[in-house]
Amino acid sequence: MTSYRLPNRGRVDHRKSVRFTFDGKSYQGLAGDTLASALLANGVHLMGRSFKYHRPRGVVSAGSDEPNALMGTRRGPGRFEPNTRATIQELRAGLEATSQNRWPSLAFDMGAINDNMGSLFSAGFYYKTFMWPRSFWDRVYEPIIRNAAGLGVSPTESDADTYASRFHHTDVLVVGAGPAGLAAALAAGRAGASVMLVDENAEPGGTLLSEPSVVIDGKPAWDWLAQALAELAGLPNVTVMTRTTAIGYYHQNLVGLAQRLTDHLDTAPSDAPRERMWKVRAREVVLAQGALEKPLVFDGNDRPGVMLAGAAQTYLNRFGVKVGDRPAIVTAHDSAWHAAFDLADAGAKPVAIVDVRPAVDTALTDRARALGIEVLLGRTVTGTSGRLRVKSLRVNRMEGGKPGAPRDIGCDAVLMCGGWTPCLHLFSHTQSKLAWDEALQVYLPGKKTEAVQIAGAGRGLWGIASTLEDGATAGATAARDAGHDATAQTHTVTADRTGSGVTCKELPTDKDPGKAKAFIDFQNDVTAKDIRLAVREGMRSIEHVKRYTTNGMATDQGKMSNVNGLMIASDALGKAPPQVGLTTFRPPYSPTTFGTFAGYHKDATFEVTRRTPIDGWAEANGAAFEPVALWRRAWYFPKPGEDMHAAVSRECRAARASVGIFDASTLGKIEVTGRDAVTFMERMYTNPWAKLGVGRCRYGLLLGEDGFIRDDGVIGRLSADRFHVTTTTGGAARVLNMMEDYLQTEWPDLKVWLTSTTEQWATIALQGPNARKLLEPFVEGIDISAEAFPHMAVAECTVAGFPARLFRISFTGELGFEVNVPARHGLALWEKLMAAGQQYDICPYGTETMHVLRAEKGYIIVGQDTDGTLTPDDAGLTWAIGKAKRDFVGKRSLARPDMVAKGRKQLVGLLTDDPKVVLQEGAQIVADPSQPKPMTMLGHVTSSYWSDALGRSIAMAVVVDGRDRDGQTLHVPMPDRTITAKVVKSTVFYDPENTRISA
Amino acid sequence: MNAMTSTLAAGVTITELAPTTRIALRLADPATVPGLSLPTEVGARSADGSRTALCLGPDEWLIEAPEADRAAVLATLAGISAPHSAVEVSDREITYALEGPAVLDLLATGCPRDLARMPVGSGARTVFDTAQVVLTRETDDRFHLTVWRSFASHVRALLDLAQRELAAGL
Amino acid sequence: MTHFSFAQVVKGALTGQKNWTPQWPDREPKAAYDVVIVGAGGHGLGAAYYLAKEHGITNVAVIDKGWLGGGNTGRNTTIIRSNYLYDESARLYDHALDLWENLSQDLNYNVMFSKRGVLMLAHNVHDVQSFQRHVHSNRLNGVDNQWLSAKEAKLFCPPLDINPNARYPVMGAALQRRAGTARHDAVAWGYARGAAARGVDIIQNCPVTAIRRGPDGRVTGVETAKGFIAAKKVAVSAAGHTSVVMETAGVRLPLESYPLQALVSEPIKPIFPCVVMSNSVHAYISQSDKGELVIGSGTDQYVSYSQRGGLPLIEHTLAAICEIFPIFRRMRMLRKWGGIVDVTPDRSAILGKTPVPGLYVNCGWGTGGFKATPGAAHVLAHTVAKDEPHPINAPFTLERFTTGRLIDEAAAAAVAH
Amino acid sequence: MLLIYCPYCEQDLPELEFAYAGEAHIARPADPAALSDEEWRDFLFIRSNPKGVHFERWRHLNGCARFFNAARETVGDKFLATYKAGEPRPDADALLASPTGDAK
Ligand SMILES: Cc1cc2nc3c(=O)[nH]c(=O)nc-3n(C[C@H](O)[C@H](O)[C@H](O)COP(=O)(O)OP(=O)(O)OC[C@H]3O[C@@H](n4cnc5c(N)ncnc54)[C@H](O)[C@@H]3O)c2cc1C
Ligand SMILES: NC(=O)c1ccc[n+]([C@@H]2O[C@H](COP(=O)([O-])OP(=O)(O)OC[C@H]3O[C@@H](n4cnc5c(N)ncnc54)[C@H](O)[C@@H]3O)[C@@H](O)[C@H]2O)c1
Ligand SMILES: Cc1cc2nc3c(=O)[nH]c(=O)nc-3n(C[C@H](O)[C@H](O)[C@H](O)COP(=O)(O)O)c2cc1C
Ligand SMILES: [Zn+2]
Repeated sequence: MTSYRLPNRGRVDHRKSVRFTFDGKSYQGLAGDTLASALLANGVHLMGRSFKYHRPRGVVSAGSDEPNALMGTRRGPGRFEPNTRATIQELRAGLEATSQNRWPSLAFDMGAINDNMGSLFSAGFYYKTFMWPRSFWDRVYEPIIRNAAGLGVSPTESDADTYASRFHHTDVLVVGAGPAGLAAALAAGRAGASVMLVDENAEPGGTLLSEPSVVIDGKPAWDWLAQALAELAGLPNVTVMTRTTAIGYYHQNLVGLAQRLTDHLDTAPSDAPRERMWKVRAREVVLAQGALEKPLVFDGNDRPGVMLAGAAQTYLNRFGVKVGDRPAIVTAHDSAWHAAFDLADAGAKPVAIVDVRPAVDTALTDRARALGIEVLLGRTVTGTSGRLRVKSLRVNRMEGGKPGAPRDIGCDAVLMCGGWTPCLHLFSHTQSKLAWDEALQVYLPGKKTEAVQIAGAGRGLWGIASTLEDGATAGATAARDAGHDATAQTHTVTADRTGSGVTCKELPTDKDPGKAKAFIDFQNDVTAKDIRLAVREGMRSIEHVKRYTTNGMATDQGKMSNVNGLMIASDALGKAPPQVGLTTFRPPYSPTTFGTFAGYHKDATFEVTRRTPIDGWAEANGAAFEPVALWRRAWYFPKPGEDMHAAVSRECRAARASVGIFDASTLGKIEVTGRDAVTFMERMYTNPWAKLGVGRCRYGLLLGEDGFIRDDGVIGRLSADRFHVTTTTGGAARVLNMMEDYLQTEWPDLKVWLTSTTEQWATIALQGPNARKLLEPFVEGIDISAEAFPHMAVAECTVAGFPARLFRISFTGELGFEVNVPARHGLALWEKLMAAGQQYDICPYGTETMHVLRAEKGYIIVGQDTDGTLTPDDAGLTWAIGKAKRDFVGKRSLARPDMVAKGRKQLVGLLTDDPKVVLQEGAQIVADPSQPKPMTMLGHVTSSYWSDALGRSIAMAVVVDGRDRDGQTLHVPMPDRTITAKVVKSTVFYDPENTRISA
Repeated sequence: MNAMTSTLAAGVTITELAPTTRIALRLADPATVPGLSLPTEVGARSADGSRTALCLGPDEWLIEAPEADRAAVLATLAGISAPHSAVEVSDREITYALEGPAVLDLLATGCPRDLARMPVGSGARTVFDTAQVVLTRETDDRFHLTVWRSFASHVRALLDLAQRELAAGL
Repeated sequence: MTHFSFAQVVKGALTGQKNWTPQWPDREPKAAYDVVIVGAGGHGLGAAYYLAKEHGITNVAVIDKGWLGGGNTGRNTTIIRSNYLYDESARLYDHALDLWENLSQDLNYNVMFSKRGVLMLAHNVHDVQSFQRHVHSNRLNGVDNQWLSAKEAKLFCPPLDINPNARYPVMGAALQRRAGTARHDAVAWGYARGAAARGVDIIQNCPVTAIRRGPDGRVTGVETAKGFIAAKKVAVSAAGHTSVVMETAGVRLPLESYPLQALVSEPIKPIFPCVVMSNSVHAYISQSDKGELVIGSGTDQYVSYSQRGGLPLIEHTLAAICEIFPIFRRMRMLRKWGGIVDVTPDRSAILGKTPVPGLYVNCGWGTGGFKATPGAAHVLAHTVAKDEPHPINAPFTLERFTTGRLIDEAAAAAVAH
Repeated sequence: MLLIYCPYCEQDLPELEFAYAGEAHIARPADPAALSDEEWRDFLFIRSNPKGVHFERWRHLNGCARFFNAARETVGDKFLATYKAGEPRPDADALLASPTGDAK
């Protein structure tokens, strides 16, 4: 195969060749190539197939706006990704690339049959059909539509790479390292501002990389560039990052940057992340994103070999690749003329420059003629030929506003330029306004909402001189606004290429416009006639046009198609472009890997897993764990061969028979201290607190202001002005926040403070008839006999030599203690108690056993037996409300009409007629199981267990007017059978006299 | 051509510090406390010998002292006559010392604050990843990070990841 | 209106697509209407359609401040399901689901309702209890929903990671097979076309600036950018902006508006067969008929009318997606956007009469009202036509916030202990 | 991610340190029992939800832990002012008119 590489040209390393494969075939490129430039150097233009019509497509651009040259890329297991833009992907040794959306091969694709039926698949066709017969939609049509969808194929393995993220703060962030961005960074950097300069490309320079002939400050462009970069590198306050895309511009100058770290490397260092997300907060932002070149819209503008003129210039000057030997140029802007000249200088033979304008600068025409290039002004283009590569161009003279006779011009590439669009994507993310410039026929930045400057081609400037000056001014202004004394430097530029152009809709044609395939959105196969059809069908908003045709919705997000779509839509609508408007730009500027957003949040560090001080012991002793809020808690401790049921039964028996030990450290703890602590507690909780003696505990119930139960827990009074409040595990943070809210904003006069002590204490519960016997020898400083330390007592003392807060409380119905010791001693205490407990056959139990034991006693679990719709009365907790209290949080809501009405669901016990049957939690309860659906449901089972102690199943349920139904038989219809059960008013199934607890 | 000029440099050491005495002190008016100089600006820290008081909020200080001084500190605080709250939280949290030239980069992997602007000798409550932490700047390139015990292993795992990433040099 | 059919599509192909006419005419407002509907989202347009079709009321205008369907109808992740817990919700959403099933034929517009199934993942014991409660309640309410083990869930959705050691292991899932997705824009367009064909005026780019009331308190019409438009009845269905519009009629609502974000990936060949929701991990994902992964994110924490949203939420959402579907980590995000959702204190809609005679409201759908579109529109039309609620929307009153009879699906899925 | 000026810390700090806490200046009635059901509903649920200047509460949760108030414009999400709890509500029109628009 002939090589299109030009020796000694470009910035690639001609001595370092790199092997890669495309569709299994091996090729050679050079270090510094992109996948696209390397393929072009090998004469390969056909790089992809379009989305809908499967048309053969070649590369169009040299940047992130590429719609066609999308490929699957792979480097070993776990490292495949679809839709990689060949124009951005740098070559690396061994890179494997595969073409997409074709079968069986890129050159011969069965899907291309769609192309012949293209006129059936016009915009919006699927809304109009596939509706009959009705049943065919699910079984036939939709599966076909879905199968046709998509470009590349999904990865199928877990990603082998890691991702990183970083916050950063800077005075000035400059996006884009073209001449404007470089000048801005120099101005701000020299002033001493901290500067971050980023560019999406592999190297900084922007347009300068494609324009080596310009002379800046007396130096050839590339020498000037090297010098500018060296100066920036020498400034400690300046950071330059390449391969870094500013993806989104968020509130108050927060800019997200996606930095690609390893995809270009032959081998990545171990531990190096593949990509990093930077979250940069800048005082000032300078956007120097440049301008995007527009294609021209004409029949056959999508054949492989037809590409943007600026891209061809980039391939030539930056990569040393000639995109063709006999290119034809079609343009509406001066810039493409220079591309032609550069190609001619490099030895190509441009066959013609076709300009839609009737007249252009004579300097251009003179030069063209001098180079032997035919000049055709005031022409239109009406077609191309060639199946997998363009062969000729059909050009017509315009006569009286109409295309005249056609002429075919043979060529091996077509370089088109429809003018340039200032790149204002990031600016638009800030909800800043764009303003239509009538003279330039482009959108320019309008009213801004952030501390931002736009510089260079992004502001419609053309020519390196004006761009440099503009950049320097923007950089200096930004530095000054960030508090630095800055002045804009000046630059002198010679051999500058200034120019201008016109903005077009689709080019006039002499063919049936209904048949022409003049593409606007290449990837999504949107043509000019699709836009016109959408308008004909009443899509009068550009947003409707976009959604009806999918114009601009492809992976380039309209970088190439938005403005052409707008021009055609505005023509069809008979409105001026600014009356039609652009669709909204949204992040990310270029498609960005999910992993980059996820950053470190993966696997073990996906989210915090909170562990108690005793967690390690539980793990070593075979515990099964369950996640509860952010914690992991020991669920049960299976012995070899035991399932959950067997383990839980054994644990329950042990606690009831002798003594069980339980890690309760996750319970929330809040220390409420200060002169007005009692007043505060009175206002927060439903219960009365004033008369609670020091050294005593009480069950506390907390409501939301809407009257529904939010949390509960045992609260101990340590002294007149100090309470040890416990909360549910999941509720701890919420309750503390709620308390702080009331304290700080409603009652700032109260002298009370709240301190979270959840993690200060490890909490170990000992429950069972032998609990005191086990604990007593360890306790110093107090007498824990039944008389001296009764149920609901609390005291500070020493346990096993550790300072402790000892509670006599029970969530099991057994004699019980909860020992709080400073967290660092939790494990030691646990181990001592375990050792000493051997004589009582001590048994560690987990949350499941805790749940069974408490259910036997009818104690509720907030969040399981209550669900955010239950009042204290619904839950049978009226006793917990201080009758004499004038007010507490939620009290007023309890008096609302529907809170006191009949028909509320109340918590009751439920005993199945067959004691062996354990109801399913969540099962629904009805009075009449034979009624038709929808059935009238009375409530549901909230807690249900096999009770070893009772030798039968037990359950709690919320049931409409449940307490009035004491003794009633109700039904629980399951898919396979209906279970009957009796309501018992009391939920206390075990030891209702509380003899065990007060032992 | 790879223009990646940045202040990144490898090398941060992460050390878990031995327990100290920590008290969460709350009171309305710091002037009412004899024997303790309490700074009034949020983030400021004062030192009395081996005891330090870091102002975390307008009415909140974190008092730190060596283990051996625990009783003495508690006694001092018990002597405050104005309404106040002193709660020991020595065991609530774990402190890591992070030290090295790249310490700011290390912290920037999880902390959204501009820590370059944090003066040596001051501190703040902030976040690292999703965990609330207290950071103090001990020297230019040494920070102490204090985090609730159950969050510590998560924070530590992230710090270790970041440390390896810094060492990889990209 | 051109009747849509395969024959017409063929005709279009043969005639250079000359046979098509506007799907709805662009109208200037008349001086007066029997009914003005504020908000041309799916709900408002649908209500106009059903007013015309089922109640014979055709002197109707639907007025939108922007382009029709440009609100949340045009920016949602299109999850459609009806497996709600409470009877009131189940009736409403199942009514909608019944209408979804025949909507394309009814409208002669293919809205691509796709019954691909919605899988809701349980990640802890509490989720399991909660979803079982839903499954049982749904079954007795005649609403399709079933419980799957983790293995069964994986069979249904192969990309799912069911590694039991994951931070959020999949402990099972609730599957509604009848549930799925639809082509959101087509819903707005189909209703607009159907309503317009029956005489309804659709007026775009015309913000309603105030609701006017007569001396007797009754509505008299709306003030708009195009002048006053008289109306005997006014229905406000303006989603995130409802409270702003209603305030002008002196009606204050229990609503707060938040930005909610969503995103799509680059398009890929079909790999994801259903919809997956994980409330515990905050991940909502399906694959569109065009091939993108459509992913729902969360609401920002603060009240806002900017259709933007912050970066941290997207980071969290994509971390969650990658955690459950590690194969997608190398996929790329193509675009993210925001919508403004109006949220009530009990997370259920307000749909019915207001204290102002002749004024009706449909709002408070929060993050989940797309699925209700046909159902809500249908009963709203009934309410407006008859000046009394349909039995299905009767519980969704404004009064419930006074009396305490909330319909709180979120509270019912209470947080773990 | 917003940047929020904490009136207690006297610094601009990242949103990740803060928790939003709903509309400001809705004082809990001194005697709820004296309120009608409608008045109580208004306190519980009715919010102004303006498209414009919103007075709202934030808590510097991962910082000084204080609740404070803010005036924020809800279309552009720009803070116009933040002020300590208990301080009077500033005048919205004056804030909007202020030249910088981001007075602390
Ligand atoms: C990101 C995102 C994801 C979602 N995902 C889902 C999902 O998966 N499933 C689901 O069921 N729901 C989802 N929802 C919610 C769903 O989109 C909405 O509940 C639903 O679409 C609301 O429809 P609507 O017709 O009421 O409102 P909209 O479509 O918002 O219509 C309201 C219309 O009122 C107009 N309007 C407002 N003010 C005025 C005025 N003053 N004058 C005139 N016109 C006015 C607006 O311009 C708008 O067009 C999601 C929402 C968002 C934002
Ligand atoms: N072929 C031509 O003749 C031609 C074409 C274009 C520009 N120009 C000239 O060059 C000047 C342009 O200079 P300039 O500095 O304004 O633009 P530029 O195009 O030289 O530089 C813009 C840089 O910004 C980068 N960029 C864009 N978006 C980015 C993002 N989101 N994140 C990171 N990087 C991003 C691009 O990769 C590019 O390197 C014009 O004034 C014009 O005279 C000439
Ligand atoms: C289900 C769904 C799928 C979408 N698919 C795409 C897509 O493939 N490409 C695209 O650019 N946008 C897609 N969008 C996003 C829209 O382009 C747009 O962002 C969204 O409708 C919000 O409008 P706005 O961004 O113009 O404000 C999709 C939106 C939805 C709701
Ligand atoms: Zn603060």
